[in-house]
Amino acid sequence: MNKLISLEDAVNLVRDGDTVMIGGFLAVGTPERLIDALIKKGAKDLTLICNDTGFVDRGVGKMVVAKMFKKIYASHIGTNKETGRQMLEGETEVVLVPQGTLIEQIRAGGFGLGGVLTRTGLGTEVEKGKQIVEIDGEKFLLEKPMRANVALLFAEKADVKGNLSFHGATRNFNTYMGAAADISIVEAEQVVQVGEMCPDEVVVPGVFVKYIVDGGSL
Amino acid sequence: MNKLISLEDAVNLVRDGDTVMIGGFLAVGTPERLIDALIKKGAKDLTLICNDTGFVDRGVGKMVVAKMFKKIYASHIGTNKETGRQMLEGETEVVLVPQGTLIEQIRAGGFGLGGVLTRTGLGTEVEKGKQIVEIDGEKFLLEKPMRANVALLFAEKADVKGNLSFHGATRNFNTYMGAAADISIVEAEQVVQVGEMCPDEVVVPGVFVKYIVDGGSL
Amino acid sequence: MDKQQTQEFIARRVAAELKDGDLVNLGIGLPTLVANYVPEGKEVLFQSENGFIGLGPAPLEDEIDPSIANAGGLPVTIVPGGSFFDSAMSFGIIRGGHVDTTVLGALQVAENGDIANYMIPGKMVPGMGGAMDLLSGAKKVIVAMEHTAKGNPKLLKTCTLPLTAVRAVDLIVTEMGVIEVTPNGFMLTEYNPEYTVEQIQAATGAELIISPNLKHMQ
Amino acid sequence: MDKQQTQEFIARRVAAELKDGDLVNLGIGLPTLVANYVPEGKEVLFQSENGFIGLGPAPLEDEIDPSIANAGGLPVTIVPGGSFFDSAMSFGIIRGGHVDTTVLGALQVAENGDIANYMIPGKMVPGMGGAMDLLSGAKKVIVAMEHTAKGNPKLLKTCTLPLTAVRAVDLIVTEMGVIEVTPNGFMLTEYNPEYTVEQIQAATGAELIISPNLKHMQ
Repeated sequence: MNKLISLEDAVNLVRDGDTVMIGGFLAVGTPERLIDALIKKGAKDLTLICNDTGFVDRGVGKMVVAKMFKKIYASHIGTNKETGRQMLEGETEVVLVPQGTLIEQIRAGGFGLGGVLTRTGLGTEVEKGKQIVEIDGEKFLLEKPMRANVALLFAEKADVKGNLSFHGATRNFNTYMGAAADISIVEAEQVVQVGEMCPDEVVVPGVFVKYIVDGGSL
Repeated sequence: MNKLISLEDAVNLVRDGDTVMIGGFLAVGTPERLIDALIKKGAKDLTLICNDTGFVDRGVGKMVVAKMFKKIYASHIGTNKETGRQMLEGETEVVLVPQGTLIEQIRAGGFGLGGVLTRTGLGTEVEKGKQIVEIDGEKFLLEKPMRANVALLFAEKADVKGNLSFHGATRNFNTYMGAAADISIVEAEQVVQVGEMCPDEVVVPGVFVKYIVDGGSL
Repeated sequence: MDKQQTQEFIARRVAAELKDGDLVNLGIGLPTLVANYVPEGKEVLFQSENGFIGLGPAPLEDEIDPSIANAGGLPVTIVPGGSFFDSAMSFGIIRGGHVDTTVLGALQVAENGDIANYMIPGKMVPGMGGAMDLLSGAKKVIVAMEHTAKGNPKLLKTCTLPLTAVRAVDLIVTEMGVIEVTPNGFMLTEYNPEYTVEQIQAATGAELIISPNLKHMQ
Repeated sequence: MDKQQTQEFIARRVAAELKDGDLVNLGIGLPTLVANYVPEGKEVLFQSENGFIGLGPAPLEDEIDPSIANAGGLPVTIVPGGSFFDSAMSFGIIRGGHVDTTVLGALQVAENGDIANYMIPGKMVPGMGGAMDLLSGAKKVIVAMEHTAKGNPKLLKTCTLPLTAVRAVDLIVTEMGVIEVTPNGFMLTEYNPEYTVEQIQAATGAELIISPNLKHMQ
């Protein structure tokens, strides 16, 4: 099972209307080559799940500028004025989610949990329309699991079985999105052969990675 | 902030009646030296939270033989006949918890979540007396967060700031118990100075570790 | 067939169910033998729920690493391409539906897929370990067991022992045959020609639907 | 004081609140300046919620590592003894109460501790990022801000803007004084002698309780 595929084959797995999770935090740890190729290929009416919408010229923000999203779930859109414009003018629906809630919702989606019980957002606009569960007299907001059709992820290093390791602050949402998506595609800076990655060093086991694009070969 | 303490000072932090979490899975990744010292010091009426009760002569099982527990939460006690005997004869209360639920309850306790929503245990004895939450028409069992007064943990390597790394299958419950305990004490096979552990290599950040016992120096 | 031959016969037939690329979790006892019969050319990865993917064979005496043990506490090895992780990740893999197949033993299986395999009231209770999680989370659940216990049927209309999970079992492989759990009950799809269908029905505590494509069990 | 001096004055006073060994998370803008004024001899670790502990100063131009950025996306460094992790761990640290102090800006703070700092209806909405999680999870919440906005009070009886969190703020530091949020409302504990208490009250939209130990702000 060699999981390596070409950039072109990778982005052809994204179909119009899909929900896509994309790793990265303000374009750090974002799969830029996958994003560029997906913009080139074109895809529309996507729903995005991502920490933020990056910048107009960097990260997932380039896809916002290309008007590929009909709906966006993110914790922060302030660094990309185009997202704000599309939101205010009703072109794109934007759902703002607290960052810690968002990552737990993705983990819950990937790990088979029924939801996330959190204090975050209680008493704010975030709780509107959501179930509140009382546990031993304390109230918690129930946030539902999130899943996607495709996850586009970044890693510093992958072996051909899809085991991943990271450098610096690039892990962010990349570690759990693969578990929560039907198809996960990782753009790795470096791809090594089986046995060349120490099992102690693996941060994300290959079971969560379906395809790998070798960023170093591009 | 140097977190190194002696074995003796470490076990003196455990008081009669405390709830203690202890890392390890069938005595792999168990802090054996902390356990031996705690048995020597003596402590009674403890409540144990641990994956299993090890063996009569290895791991946390030695504490079962020393009759230190009034109550035990574990997923498996079959490898330690003394636990079964104490349970059947009413000497010790044993609560059996599905393994995946147990680790999530500990994580929830350490990460400020209100509980765990899971399918595991539905329709079995495990669900008795517990709240069931319906989410989009599907039922989930609500399992409550777990916390402890003290966590006794194992790591392969620690720096003096408490950052931890592991080898092999020793991570098991050691990675989250520190977050869920008021006081966490790690027995590390090897202790290194600040800056000698690469930040990418850290599995458990030092914020979850209050004290370190240098196993290599004992 | 003596007991060992019976177990090998069952394990071999279970192994034929595994598909190339599958992630598989084997319970202790008979299911462990399945690893010995993975057909040539199929690449199957085994998960050890105590914390790794890539469970390999037992090490030579002088190659034992005490940090690498299976979920039964016995020394094992990890294959190239494997990865170590903690219990939260391990059970995220299990509960999130990322294990393709789990093979477990059973005390009783009901015709609706209910399974009892962790306790007999009044007897020593080993605990459910990870079984409840595996049963609720794995994509496919195969029960590998002898058809009867001391002559008494283990395939029943309803379980009389405390359940480990509800409607969880997909397939049962015994020394007598292969039985699918269908919406209408047990369906015998293959039988061991050492027995007649009548003998198999007589050893079963619920009505067997005979598959129109009934075959000899290999 | 000009704007820069005002901000430095506030940041310096906030820094005096930090204790040796604290883990601290600083919001963007003014709060970021607090890192410059940690008193000699106190060891304070800063968390960057995008994925590490040990946030260090900006790198020299030729030392920039694009994988190491702060939560605002700017290049930074990691100090020796730091660690990288993913967003789930980062917000586990935050929501589990492991951050001793968070310092955030605000648009409005109410006398019961309610805070509004993430949106003005009808304007560009940047999103809450990690603010709601920090407010619900950090042990101590300090608001660092200018006392008024264009002459209008920001300390109010009740917030009029959408809340970021309910009853979350512990302490407010402005260029005019230090205000504790008590069960009875705002208590002025220190004041900047450039202002009279009457002037501070006039710039505040709720009644100030004057501490019996009222001191000059340093």
